[in-house]
Amino acid sequence: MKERIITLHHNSGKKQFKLLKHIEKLLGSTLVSTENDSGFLEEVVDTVTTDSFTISPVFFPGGDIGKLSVCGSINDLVMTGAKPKYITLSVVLEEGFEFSRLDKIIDSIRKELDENGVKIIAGDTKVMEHGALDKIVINTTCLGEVLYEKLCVKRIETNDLIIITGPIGLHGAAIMAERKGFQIDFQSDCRVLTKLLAVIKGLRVHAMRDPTRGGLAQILNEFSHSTKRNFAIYEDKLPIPGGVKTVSEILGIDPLYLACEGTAVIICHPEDAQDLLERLKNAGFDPSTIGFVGGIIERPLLILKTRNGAKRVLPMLVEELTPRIC
Amino acid sequence: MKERIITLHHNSGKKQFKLLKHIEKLLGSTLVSTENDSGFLEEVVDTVTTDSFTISPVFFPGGDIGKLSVCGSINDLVMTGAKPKYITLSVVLEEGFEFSRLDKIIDSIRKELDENGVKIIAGDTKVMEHGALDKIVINTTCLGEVLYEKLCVKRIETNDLIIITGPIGLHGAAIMAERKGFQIDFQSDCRVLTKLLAVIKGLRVHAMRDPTRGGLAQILNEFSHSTKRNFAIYEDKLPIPGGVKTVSEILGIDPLYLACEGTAVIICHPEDAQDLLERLKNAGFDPSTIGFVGGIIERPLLILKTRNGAKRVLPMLVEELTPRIC
Amino acid sequence: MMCLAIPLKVIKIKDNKALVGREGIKLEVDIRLVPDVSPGDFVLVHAGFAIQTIDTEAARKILEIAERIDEARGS
Amino acid sequence: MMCLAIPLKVIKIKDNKALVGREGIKLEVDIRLVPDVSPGDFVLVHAGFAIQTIDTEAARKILEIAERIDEARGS
Amino acid sequence: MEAKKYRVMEICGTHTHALMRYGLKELYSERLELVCGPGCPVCVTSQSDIDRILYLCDLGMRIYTFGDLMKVPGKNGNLRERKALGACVREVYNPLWIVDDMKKDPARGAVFVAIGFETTAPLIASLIEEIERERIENLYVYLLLKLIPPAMEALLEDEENKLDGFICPGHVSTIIGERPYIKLAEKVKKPFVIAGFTREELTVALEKMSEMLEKSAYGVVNVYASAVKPEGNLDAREKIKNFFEVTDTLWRGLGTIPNSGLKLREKYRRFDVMAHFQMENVSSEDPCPCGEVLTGKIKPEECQLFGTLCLPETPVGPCMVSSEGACHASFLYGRKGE
Amino acid sequence: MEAKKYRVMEICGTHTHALMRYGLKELYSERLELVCGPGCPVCVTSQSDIDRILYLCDLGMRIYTFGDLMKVPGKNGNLRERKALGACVREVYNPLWIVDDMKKDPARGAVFVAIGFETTAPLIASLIEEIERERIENLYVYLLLKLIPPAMEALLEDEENKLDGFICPGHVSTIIGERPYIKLAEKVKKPFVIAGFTREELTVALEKMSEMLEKSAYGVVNVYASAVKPEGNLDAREKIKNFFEVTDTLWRGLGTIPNSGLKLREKYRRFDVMAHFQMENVSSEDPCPCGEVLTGKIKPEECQLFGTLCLPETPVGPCMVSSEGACHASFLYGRKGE
Ligand code: SF4
Ligand code: SF4
Ligand SMILES: [Mg+2]
Ligand SMILES: [Mg+2]
Ligand SMILES: [Mg+2]
Ligand SMILES: [Mg+2]
Ligand SMILES: [Mg+2]
Ligand SMILES: [Mg+2]
Ligand SMILES: [Mg+2]
Ligand SMILES: [Mg+2]
Ligand SMILES: [Mg+2]
Ligand SMILES: [Mg+2]
Repeated sequence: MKERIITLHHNSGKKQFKLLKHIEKLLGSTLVSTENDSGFLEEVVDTVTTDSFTISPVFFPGGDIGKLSVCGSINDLVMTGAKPKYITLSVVLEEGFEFSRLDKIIDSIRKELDENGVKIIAGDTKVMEHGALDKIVINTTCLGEVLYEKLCVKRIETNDLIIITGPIGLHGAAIMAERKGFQIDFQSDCRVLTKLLAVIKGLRVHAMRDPTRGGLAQILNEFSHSTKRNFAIYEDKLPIPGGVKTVSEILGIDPLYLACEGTAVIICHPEDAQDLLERLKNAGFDPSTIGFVGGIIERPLLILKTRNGAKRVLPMLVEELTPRIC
Repeated sequence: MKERIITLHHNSGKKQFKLLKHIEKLLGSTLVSTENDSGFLEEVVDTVTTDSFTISPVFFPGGDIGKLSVCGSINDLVMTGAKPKYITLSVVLEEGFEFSRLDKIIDSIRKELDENGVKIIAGDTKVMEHGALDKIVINTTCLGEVLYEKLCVKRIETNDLIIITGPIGLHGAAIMAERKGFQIDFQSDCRVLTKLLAVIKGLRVHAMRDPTRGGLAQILNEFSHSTKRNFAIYEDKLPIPGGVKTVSEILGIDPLYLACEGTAVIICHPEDAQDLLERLKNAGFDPSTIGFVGGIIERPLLILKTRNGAKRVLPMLVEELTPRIC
Repeated sequence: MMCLAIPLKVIKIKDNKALVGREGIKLEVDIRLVPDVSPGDFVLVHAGFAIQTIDTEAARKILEIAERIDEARGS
Repeated sequence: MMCLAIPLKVIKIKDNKALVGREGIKLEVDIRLVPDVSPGDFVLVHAGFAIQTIDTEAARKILEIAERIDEARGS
Repeated sequence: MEAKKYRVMEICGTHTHALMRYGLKELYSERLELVCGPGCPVCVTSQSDIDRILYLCDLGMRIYTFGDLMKVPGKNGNLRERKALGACVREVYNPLWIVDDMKKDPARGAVFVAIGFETTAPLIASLIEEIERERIENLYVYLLLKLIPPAMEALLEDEENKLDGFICPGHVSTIIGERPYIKLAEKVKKPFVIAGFTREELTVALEKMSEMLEKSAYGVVNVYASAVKPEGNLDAREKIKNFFEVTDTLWRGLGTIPNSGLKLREKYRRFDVMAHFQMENVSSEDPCPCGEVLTGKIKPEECQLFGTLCLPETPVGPCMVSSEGACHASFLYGRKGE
Repeated sequence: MEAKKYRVMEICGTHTHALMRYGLKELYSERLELVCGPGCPVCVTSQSDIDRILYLCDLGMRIYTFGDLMKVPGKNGNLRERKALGACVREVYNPLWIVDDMKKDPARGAVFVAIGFETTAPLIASLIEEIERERIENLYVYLLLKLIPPAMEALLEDEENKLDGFICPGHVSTIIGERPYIKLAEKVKKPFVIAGFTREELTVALEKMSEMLEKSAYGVVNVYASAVKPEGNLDAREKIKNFFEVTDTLWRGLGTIPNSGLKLREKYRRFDVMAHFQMENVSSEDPCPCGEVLTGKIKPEECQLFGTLCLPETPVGPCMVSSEGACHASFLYGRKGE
């Protein structure tokens, strides 16, 4: 009998075993070995990142929570200059979740992993009572090997350029639009950024970061905070797609705080920037130079230079982005 | 201003940053470096395990979800014969969760990690809307180095003895009792089992497993399933504490399916068993030999030999354990 | 029968409720069905209610008889 | 003012509702406050309601004036 | 030479389990053929009743139930699945907990599925007592209380059954005492032994039963005197009498047995969910073979579905669901390993 | 020689933001002192109203609200925190969504906090229209609808204020048209410019304002003719008239202003939460300095709490909460870096 939904029984004994086997079959990998409680690494790893993913809706234009949770952790490693090799996968489900939907999510995961040659090394499933969880949470922990040891925020210098590898805010705007029932003609940018590892080779790239939650403004604020430097970006150089702008305007939110899930911000020595831009284009990205790094200062800020030359501080958000009417 | 509760704002920007810093301060470790998106390993690791933890109640006699989620993953590595070195920590919180409770949980985590010399290598926090999660889910991924390569279910042989390092069912019974409002005079056995690594050195220990969810009956069924052997245990040799028996009888559940969280089942060559038992006692455990491994068979079973010589099959559970009246 | 019940000792009584226990486990049960129960008595507990007091002497006797049967059988 | 509103183009009308949009984004809004609106018109949308139709000619004129001011200022 | 083998029914599901668990069925198999009876309240609940409970659940009412009933399939799904999909289904250990729960979190309408035999009936009476006292007007009971002696009588009257004796249910007897069996024993001239649940109590009971059968003795012997008084529990019986009256009731597998169920007295009828909902159209046929098992006519292993389509994880009949059920017990203890 | 500097109020919060965002306040600072007005419905809501909304929430009622109001502190907490602790508080973008939500998930009692100016009033009227049509009898509105021209009049009458002109709110004007300002302009003989929100529209408006002030011209100039017709939106005005009548209302910082609010007409009074709850005792004093900012008497930076105790993450007054609020805007745009 093919089961239709996840039940609490999948937490214990025979059914948990079956659920694990079911997922393993879809993945083509072992989550929990029947021989040992943990998985064994065959390649060297020296860096690790972890993230838990919750998103509503679970399926969105351009991806689903499965794809997102693989891309999220892989990208965090790539941003560190490391090659992702292994990943763990822990899926927490609400009972009542349909197997058909789980299967789609697992399929997205498999696809991303296969394409990137990242292997599942350990896994876990848990089921929570209906009402104790909103559908699904996925945790991934990604392990890899550092290729670029010098990639580190500490190396950022005055006059470094800020380059973004693609459009701003697609993921966040797609999610917002989906929640409000808007029809959109764009998708989340959710995808892995492993290609960047080859792109930056030999260039004086000082730091990379994926502007996920909190968007561009958030991560540039973090850079600014940890380097004690002002960061400046030019309003008219920001590649904000028209659709993202429109969604933002309708809902009264600032697109600079909307998440990207397949776009990186690269801080690069100005002399290598042209080279980097060209290589990015050749690798299929659509990059722009959006600003520069200032000198060291006591109370550093992220500054937006507007079209008519005015300046505006972009602080870290203190609230969730919510639609406004006024 | 000291905040009292977690809010959705802790998901984005400034407050997320503060929440991370708050937890890092309590832990004395970095969860997310301000310099890089991932953490760097300094010691060799070659094995990994992951688990997400949900438990109700979050605080229980003998521990809390923090301690549980550290012990759970550390023990999974220990069972593999590996020394745990690093752990990742991902905390998903429901908004409204009190900081005072979070602080206690983080403190339990720190305490376990410090005592075991396990370092936090990466971390993450997420907040879900009130009602979208029942309080808290924690994921830990533990990384370590294999000390005993030969420890593997595959090595189990006919006539191996089944040894348990301590009492059966304390964790599961404590949780059940707590939920039903019973007063109990025992606690969950929740604790790390790293001491076992020294204990088994040089002995022909073929496999170890911690009988967590599903209890003793579940893991012996798994052993039986993957070795294609019958496993037999003696009812009158099972160290089931009186309190666990009583709770089980009142609620109409079988204690052999109740979880342990600080007890291991060890499958050992019969000639080394005596030695193992003595070493276990010296290390502070209270071990018993509870059964033996049978020969290879097509449809293997876990068999309980009762006091009066009758046999009873202990299948894998197909349901959650719930109290019965009939 | 189908009706799971187990014997527990009465520790304390307050109105309709008694604290009962065994082996360090204590719980509250309703005693409206055995109003004459006293601390020290054993009661049979079913779904949170005491449904009968237990005659420990009778219980002991059965144990003795069983022992004799086992002996006779040689088991 | 305090009342966030943005101009969107009417694509399709059905009863009290219109599909409006811009830059590939489409959403449904209530048009009971601008009953005479037709496809092709621009409307000002506030909290899911169209609250006024937009005179694009007037809008264009303001842009021109602004341009002249900017030029005069040399910015 | 083979001695005559007597056919004895242990009516109580917990007895079935204990007898198998302690290996006593096997031990006595030369002298006694011990057959399972309808002694599990979940097993004798008809599928139509399950359908109606699911119907009330689908209306949006909150369902309170003992855990045992959660997985019994109706025509279409079970309560466990409804809960997984978001219906409000709450498991109950002590029925009085419902009163607290309703006070803390009042529902628009809530139903307690009051399943059980004489053992549980006084608890349900106490619940009604409390909901009246607390003036909770939107909690109703779905009464599924059944009485054991009338079912025993029906089984004895069944020609096919040829029972030589009964192991009487220990905890039902705790409430009703010895008398109802005495009347029956005199009528049918067969031995009735009231047994407890430990290995020792059951050993004594089987020994006594063999002895009586061999001597062709009849009557009632109580080897569970520690808990079963001749008159049972008078307070509990009083409580039952005050709240309920006897009525004909449908048993899965046994059909309608006269005077074998309880209904609320007129004074409390408003607490009966049946006083508020018309559910005659909600019904289905019981999937067939379970009745044969419940009446001891076939052994679980003899059911065609047993162990194939009908498994603990995909039960067809309630006897495979309930851990008290005869089929579940046979499935669990039937496989011996090697 | 320094030219005379005129004191002009942009009453609308979105204007405040846009003027700062485009750097126009700075650009025109030699000719115009642009002061913020009470033009954010969140900012002018008194703390007592917030207290009452929290009171209703604590009673267990479901609260529907525009997101803007979630973080405004009452005497004791705010809606955002109540929601985090499990209260039923739902954010609304389009008020009509409430009708669908109530149909899908009916509450025992629900309150929509209908905050806004003339722009939002016709939407609230439409909501009442729909809840009446759908016969939803347990959804009430907490009316916080205010009118701009009476507030402008009060500000002009305030001796301390000495305003030389007004930038009139674009979207309020969309509904009410030019006429209400014309009456005012004639009375006070000062310039009123109706402005849109783009850099271009605001540039033209400020240019026009300077020009008029320098010429000592008065009257109303509409540089937002694309959206503001002389008569406004007649359909919307009709809707307002049908559902509401004018009433005196309390503004945070401005006190009670005659005829500056809307209440439901008798026919619809049953939808007003005030018709069902007595909340006179639920009230508190507005924490002091915000009123001074709202009336343009002090600049946000001049408030003692600004940037110290009162920050976007720990707002004391609503002007720091709402992203439309003058204090929030000053905090955001005030820091220039280097
Ligand atoms: S095996 Fe299943 S279908 Fe057959 S009698 Fe038993 S419960 Fe009914
Ligand atoms: S800074 Fe805060 S307290 Fe001061 S006026 Fe502004 S909002 Fe009010
Ligand atoms: Mg990460
Ligand atoms: Mg991340
Ligand atoms: Mg990142
Ligand atoms: Mg696991
Ligand atoms: Mg849900
Ligand atoms: Mg694990
Ligand atoms: Mg584990
Ligand atoms: Mg384990
Ligand atoms: Mg993270
Ligand atoms: Mg909760």
